Amino acid sequence: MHPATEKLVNELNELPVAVAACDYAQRGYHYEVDVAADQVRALAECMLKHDMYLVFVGGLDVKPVPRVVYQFASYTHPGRFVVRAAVDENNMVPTISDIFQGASWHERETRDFFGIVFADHPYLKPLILAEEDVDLKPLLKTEEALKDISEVSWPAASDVSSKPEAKNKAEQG
Amino acid sequence: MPAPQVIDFVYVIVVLAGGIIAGFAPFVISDIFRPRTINKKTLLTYECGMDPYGSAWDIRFGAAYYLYALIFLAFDVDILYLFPVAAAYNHVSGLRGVLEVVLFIGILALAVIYVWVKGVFTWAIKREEI
Amino acid sequence: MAYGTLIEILFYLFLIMIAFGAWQAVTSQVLMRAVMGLAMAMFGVAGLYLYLNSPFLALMQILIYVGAVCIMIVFGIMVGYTPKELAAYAIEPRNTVVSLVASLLTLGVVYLGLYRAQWVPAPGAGQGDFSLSTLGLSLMNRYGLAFELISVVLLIAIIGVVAITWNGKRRGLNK
Amino acid sequence: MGDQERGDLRVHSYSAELQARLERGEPGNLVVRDPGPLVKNKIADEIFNLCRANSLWPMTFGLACCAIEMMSLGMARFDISRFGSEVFRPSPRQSDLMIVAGTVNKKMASAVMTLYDQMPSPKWVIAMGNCAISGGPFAVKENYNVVEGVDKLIPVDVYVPGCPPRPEGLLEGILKLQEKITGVRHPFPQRKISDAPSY
Amino acid sequence: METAKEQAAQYTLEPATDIPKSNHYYLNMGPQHPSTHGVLRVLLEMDGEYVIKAQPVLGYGHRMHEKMAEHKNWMAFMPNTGRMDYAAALPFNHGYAALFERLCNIEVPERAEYIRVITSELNRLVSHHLWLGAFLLDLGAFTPILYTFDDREQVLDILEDITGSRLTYCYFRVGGVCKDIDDKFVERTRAYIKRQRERFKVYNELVTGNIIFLKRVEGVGIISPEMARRYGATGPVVRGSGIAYDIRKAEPYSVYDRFDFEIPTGTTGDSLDRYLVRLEEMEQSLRIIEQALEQLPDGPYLGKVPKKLKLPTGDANFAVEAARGELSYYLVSGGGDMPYRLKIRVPSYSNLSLLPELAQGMLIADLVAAMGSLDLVIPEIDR
Amino acid sequence: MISYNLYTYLAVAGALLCFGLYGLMQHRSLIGMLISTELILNGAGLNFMAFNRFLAPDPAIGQVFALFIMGLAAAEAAIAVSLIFAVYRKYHTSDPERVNDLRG
Amino acid sequence: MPPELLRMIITAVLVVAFVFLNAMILGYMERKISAHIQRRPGLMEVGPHGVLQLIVDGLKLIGKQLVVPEGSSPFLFRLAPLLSFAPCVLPFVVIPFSRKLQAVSMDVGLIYILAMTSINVVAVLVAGWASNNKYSLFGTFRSVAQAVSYEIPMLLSLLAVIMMTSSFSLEGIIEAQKYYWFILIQPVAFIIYFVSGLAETNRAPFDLPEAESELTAGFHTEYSGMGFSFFFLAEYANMFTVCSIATILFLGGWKGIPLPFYDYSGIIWFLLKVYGLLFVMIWARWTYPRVRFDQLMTFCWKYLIPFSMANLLITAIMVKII
Amino acid sequence: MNVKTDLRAERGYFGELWFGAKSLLIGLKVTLKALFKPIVTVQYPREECDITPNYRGHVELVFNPETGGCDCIVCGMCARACPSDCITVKGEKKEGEKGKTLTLFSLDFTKCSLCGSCVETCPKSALTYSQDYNIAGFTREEFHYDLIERLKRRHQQPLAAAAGGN
Ligand code: SF4
Ligand code: SF4
Ligand code: SF4
Repeated sequence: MHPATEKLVNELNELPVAVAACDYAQRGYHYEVDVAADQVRALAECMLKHDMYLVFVGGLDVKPVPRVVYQFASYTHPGRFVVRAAVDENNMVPTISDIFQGASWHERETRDFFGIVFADHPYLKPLILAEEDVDLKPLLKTEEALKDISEVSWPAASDVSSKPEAKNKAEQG
Repeated sequence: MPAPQVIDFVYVIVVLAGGIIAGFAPFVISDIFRPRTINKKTLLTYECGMDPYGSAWDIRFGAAYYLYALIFLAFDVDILYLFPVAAAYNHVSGLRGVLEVVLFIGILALAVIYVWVKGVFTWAIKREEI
Repeated sequence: MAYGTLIEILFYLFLIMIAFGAWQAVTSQVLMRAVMGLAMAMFGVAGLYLYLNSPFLALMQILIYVGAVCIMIVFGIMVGYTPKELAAYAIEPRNTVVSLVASLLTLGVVYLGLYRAQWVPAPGAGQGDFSLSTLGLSLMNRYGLAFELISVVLLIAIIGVVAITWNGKRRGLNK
Repeated sequence: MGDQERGDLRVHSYSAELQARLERGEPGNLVVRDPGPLVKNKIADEIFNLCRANSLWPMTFGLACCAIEMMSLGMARFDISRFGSEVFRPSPRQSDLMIVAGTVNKKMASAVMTLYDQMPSPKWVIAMGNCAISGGPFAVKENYNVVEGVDKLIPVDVYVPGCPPRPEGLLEGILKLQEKITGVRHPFPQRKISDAPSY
Repeated sequence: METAKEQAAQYTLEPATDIPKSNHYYLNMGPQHPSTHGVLRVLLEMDGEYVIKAQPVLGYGHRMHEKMAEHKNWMAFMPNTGRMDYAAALPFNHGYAALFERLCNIEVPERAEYIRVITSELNRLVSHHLWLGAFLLDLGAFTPILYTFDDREQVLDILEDITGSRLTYCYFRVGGVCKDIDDKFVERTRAYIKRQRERFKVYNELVTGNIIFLKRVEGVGIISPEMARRYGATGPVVRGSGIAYDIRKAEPYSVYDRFDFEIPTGTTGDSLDRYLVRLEEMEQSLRIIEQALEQLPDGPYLGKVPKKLKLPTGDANFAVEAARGELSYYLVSGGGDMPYRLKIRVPSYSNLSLLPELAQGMLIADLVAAMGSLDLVIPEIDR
Repeated sequence: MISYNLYTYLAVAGALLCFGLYGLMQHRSLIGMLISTELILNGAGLNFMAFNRFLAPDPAIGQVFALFIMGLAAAEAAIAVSLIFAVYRKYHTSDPERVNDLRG
Repeated sequence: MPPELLRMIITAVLVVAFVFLNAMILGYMERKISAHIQRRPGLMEVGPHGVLQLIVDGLKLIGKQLVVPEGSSPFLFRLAPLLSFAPCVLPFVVIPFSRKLQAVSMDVGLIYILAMTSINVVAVLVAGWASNNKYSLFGTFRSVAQAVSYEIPMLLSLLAVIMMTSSFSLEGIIEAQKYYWFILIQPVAFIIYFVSGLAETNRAPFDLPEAESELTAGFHTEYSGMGFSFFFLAEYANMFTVCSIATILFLGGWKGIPLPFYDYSGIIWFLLKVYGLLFVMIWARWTYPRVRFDQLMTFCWKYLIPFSMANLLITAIMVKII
Repeated sequence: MNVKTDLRAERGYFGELWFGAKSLLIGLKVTLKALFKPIVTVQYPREECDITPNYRGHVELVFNPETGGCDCIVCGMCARACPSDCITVKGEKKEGEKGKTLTLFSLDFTKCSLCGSCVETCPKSALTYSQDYNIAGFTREEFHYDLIERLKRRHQQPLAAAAGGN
């Protein structure tokens, strides 16, 4: 593990988030992080502090609540983080577009495709879709196709969750 | 009695008339044979396929263009004074001619220097403004 | 001479150009048209210079007025006015009458003066050499000082223009 | 244009009318008024058509992958200029031919129509690539955005299939269009390959 | 972080509510505009020649790739990958194929990996040629694009010979490639490398040293490393800013770790740097191809792949270095043979998202130059 | 021979003067006033030339004066336009009356 | 009808015909040369090697609809192409194609040409303003600012030659080059003149008013059919004028190795020289990128004008010393 | 590795002039040289450049000279594999033959993305790519091919068949 990553992981562990190291060869990223919606900003700031850049923000429509997936990586050392944040009861996640400005478009796009609202985003207008299609939300799954979060995650055996309570919190969110 | 050079300019006028006729004729021919389909947005001014925002006549451009044109105006007139001087340059006495022309161009150069020093010719990227 | 008439006709043409152009210039509410009118009048005047034996002056007239001043004014229009603002410049009727009367009065006075005065040509008038080099020579000899002076005037004009228009650090992005 | 007020500018939208047209799936009646030329003369028409066919100026209008092949056609290897069509005009006002090269989606559709409208007639359209013909690989069941064929928006004269078509295909399309305009296929005699000029 | 937030708010243009200041006006650049390379639309708030704000409006090339990925057999999505970034389709193929190899633990024969590297690098050259021409076209030079296209055609001939298409390749398969390369290919590629090295001289003479070109790009569109990071820019854009970040080195995939090549970086992060970086990258690609051709092993070109690939549940990510930067496929699978969700992180998306900040206060001509130097492929951004 | 008659030219010059005056009073915009002034100056130039042509022995005087008038007219136009620009920038309008309002 | 009038009309017809012919030749030249620079054949299919292409293009443009966009100023919009085309035929009246091939010989020939070419700017201004299109207006502003700025070095460099000849008459200037071409003693003036000429005629690398990548088509964005083609005719005519002035002032005009029919055969040399210069113009266009607007202006004011002033000063002094 | 930076040198007023003039002349030299080089164009309708035999045109049935027809067994694999649903295969059971006989093989080329799935999945290798690279037509229906018909036509016209298949 690269020392810089280690420091970051330590700092993340301070927050109420669940960090799990993963097998890079199988998954293509190093850490999986589960986070509740209210911790997203703290996490992003932490990432910014540790010289990570934002790879993407995307949505994932699962039961019980949709997730927002963030991916962070670093220019200088290997260390790819996949962060999954569950939306809160209002289908909202705080924006990180003021922390990573690149997130702005990703968030707008996620809003387009999933209808997930990013609280405090300065300009949450449709980016990819036209304004008429604001309610289209094309990537939402149909009822039959919708799966539970556990059905689309790796079997729990590989999860080495450092903070069970945080994980639970994330689940509830 | 009209001055002789007017005759030269009659030529000019006739050629100009020729030019106007030559410019007009294709328009007339074109008017006769061209199709005149009007689609829904044919008459809309072009703006990359979008409906334009407002009218172009609402645009006001920054100072830069005017400044160049304004400076040019004074400058151009200045230079035009040199025309008769240049034409008479051979007939004028040596020292006087040189002196006057040098002085004149010197004053002209002063203008360029002034404008240059003022920094009119540098267009900076205006990042810090915002 | 056959083109004596032609030349005469041309002269009328120039007169019409002046009249029409000047009329456009002063009455048109669309400033763009007014400038076009000015340009037209300037062309006409240039034509008259031709008849006054000075093709050089005629060409200068075109170069300076049409090629520079008119363009300048169009620039001025573009910076200062938008069509919406121009539409606001309705000419009030009272105003028209007053100015019409005033200018016609002036016209009358001027014409009266013109016809009263006795213009006596000086000996040798109109016979001189109107060529460019004579002009240049007198510009250098007799009017040498004026020649330099006009360049100073224009220099001051440039400095004035820059001083008025140019506000140093801000550029283009004036809000 | 005048009715457009600054207050309600929309950044991007397609009109309800377009939506309706898409649902009907027919090229809407775009022509508002067509009084026809003042004088209709057969000989003049023939002459003009001959000229038009041999001087098709396309508009620079690339939408997706196929646009690259359209560019290739203008480049040295294929060189569309031999037919006098290398004058790619950026302004629709000066172009005769709209090569719809690529996928048209709903958002783009109104722009395509506007541009087509803004071209002065006579004007022609080539639908290049499967996307422009029928939506191509994107004409799937769950399609929510791609217009399935540009002929639903504007009248298309020639279709050039492929994904993307080779530049020769597009060239063939242009020749076909010439055929359509003049009624004869390539009015100038075809030389045999052997007596093509050797440089 | 308040200031940053204010900044972020500033870079978004809201014409719906914002009545321009008296001497500002709005200008549409695109979607049909010669310098937006397709269907990007940039809404500009201008003051004279100066751009006050620039807001790219996306979606004119949106083709629902992510949606299609979810509704198709995983194999059936392969042609779509080549259509996202048509300028360099093979790296996109590569990422997608490798993603499933990673997820399902499929061995790829060595020869196939080499073929992938060679063709991907050739494709990178194709893409950079296209960019070079288009960039110079933006700057008003018409002739270079014909020269670069001429060179591009040489590569395309080689690639077409094995893949069957010129642009939107669908050549890689899970477990290898769909067609073997032959000696003719190797020969032609070698000849091409030789030719290309010579062509660089022409480019340098015609373009790089040209004073007009230099003046147009020097100091234009400076992206600081910090700014690049905030926006998540990758590829030549960050390398131009001096960050030596290249997935081929940072997270070596395929057989890239066996080659000796360098990551060119710039110093100031202006358009000139990005230009030079890309030119150098072309040279490095040639080097990689040369080495790969040297080392090319024998063997099968397509590994053993079960006829019906069953995806495990779980997620996986695969990042490759596409011609424009980091491309990552993030797949969430719920078993079965259809991806549950495929998020495609395309490089130009992030690279373009810094345009509003970059464009502030620029001259419109500089904006065109800066946009050209970002090397945008719009349907890739819109997906 | 109307073209060879001093009075023609004087009349034209006078007419230009009157046009200019009328315009000065009519136009409410600075630019319009500028245009009218140019007309007046032109009339003056024409006058000089006409006198020179028909009355004065030295052919250069009139031309020199007409030239100077042109120069001054140009300088005046330049300054006037730059003033308009400055006024516009300050008050965001170039309408003299509205400028007054804004100042008050 | 008096013979003089007949001569006038013949002149007019010839001049206008030449303007059209010149546009055709130049258009063909441009497209062929650019093609071969880019290693492609260029026009091939319309007529042998495409020689008829320009005629076909012209006819097509005649048969094309003319769109007057709404919101424009219709009268000025239609006037602009005429305003651009009509004056550009005028300089041809005084150009001495050969010793005897000159319609009118004028004392102030050079000033006349300069005055006539300056009208073109008005046409551009009217065209851009009347279109009510932002790109057009943009192009217009650039075009005008550029044309007026580059007129200064142009005039200054021409003045240097005038100082030596003390004559504005074109024949006089050609006569003065009996023994040597002025390009030999005034190379700086020639280069400055040529560069400003490029800028005056909006040719690349100074073709900012029509900068495709920025302004789509510049001031004639809205013009279709004939309107558009007249701007092109005017551009080509202006190019010819600029190059012929360069030929007359710096390259000895129609002077060359004497051929039979000396009085008339000079036209061969004259056209050779002019089209040689035009070739350079075309060649440069297909080589360089476009400069940026402020660079264009800066180049003019920081390099061309000081250099042309210095050149003029040196000339003024040298003429008196020698 | 840093890219070379000698282009950024501060050159001063005259240095700039000198550098610029030189670079412009070099540019002119390059284009002048190109002016006299031979052209690289393949003048398409008059000449034809050699299309590689691997070129992917639209899908075509392979002609089997032994049976005089095609090898298709109407298994439908290709239709299923096609991501854009452009293939429709129909067959019917005929007396005295094992398996089905092909009665309809229609291809909607306007939706095809030339991915090659069909060709690769066909168990009998009954499909291949054609070499038609220059097709264009006036309607979109022209590209809804009936491949059996095409096969028959090709078979009847050996010359065209030679050009079409490989
Ligand atoms: S037809 Fe194919 S190549 Fe053309 S735009 Fe559509 S997907 Fe791209
Ligand atoms: S090539 Fe692909 S898209 Fe085309 S028919 Fe075959 S499977 Fe379908
Ligand atoms: S896969 Fe082959 S054998 Fe099966 S139906 Fe298709 S063509 Fe026939």
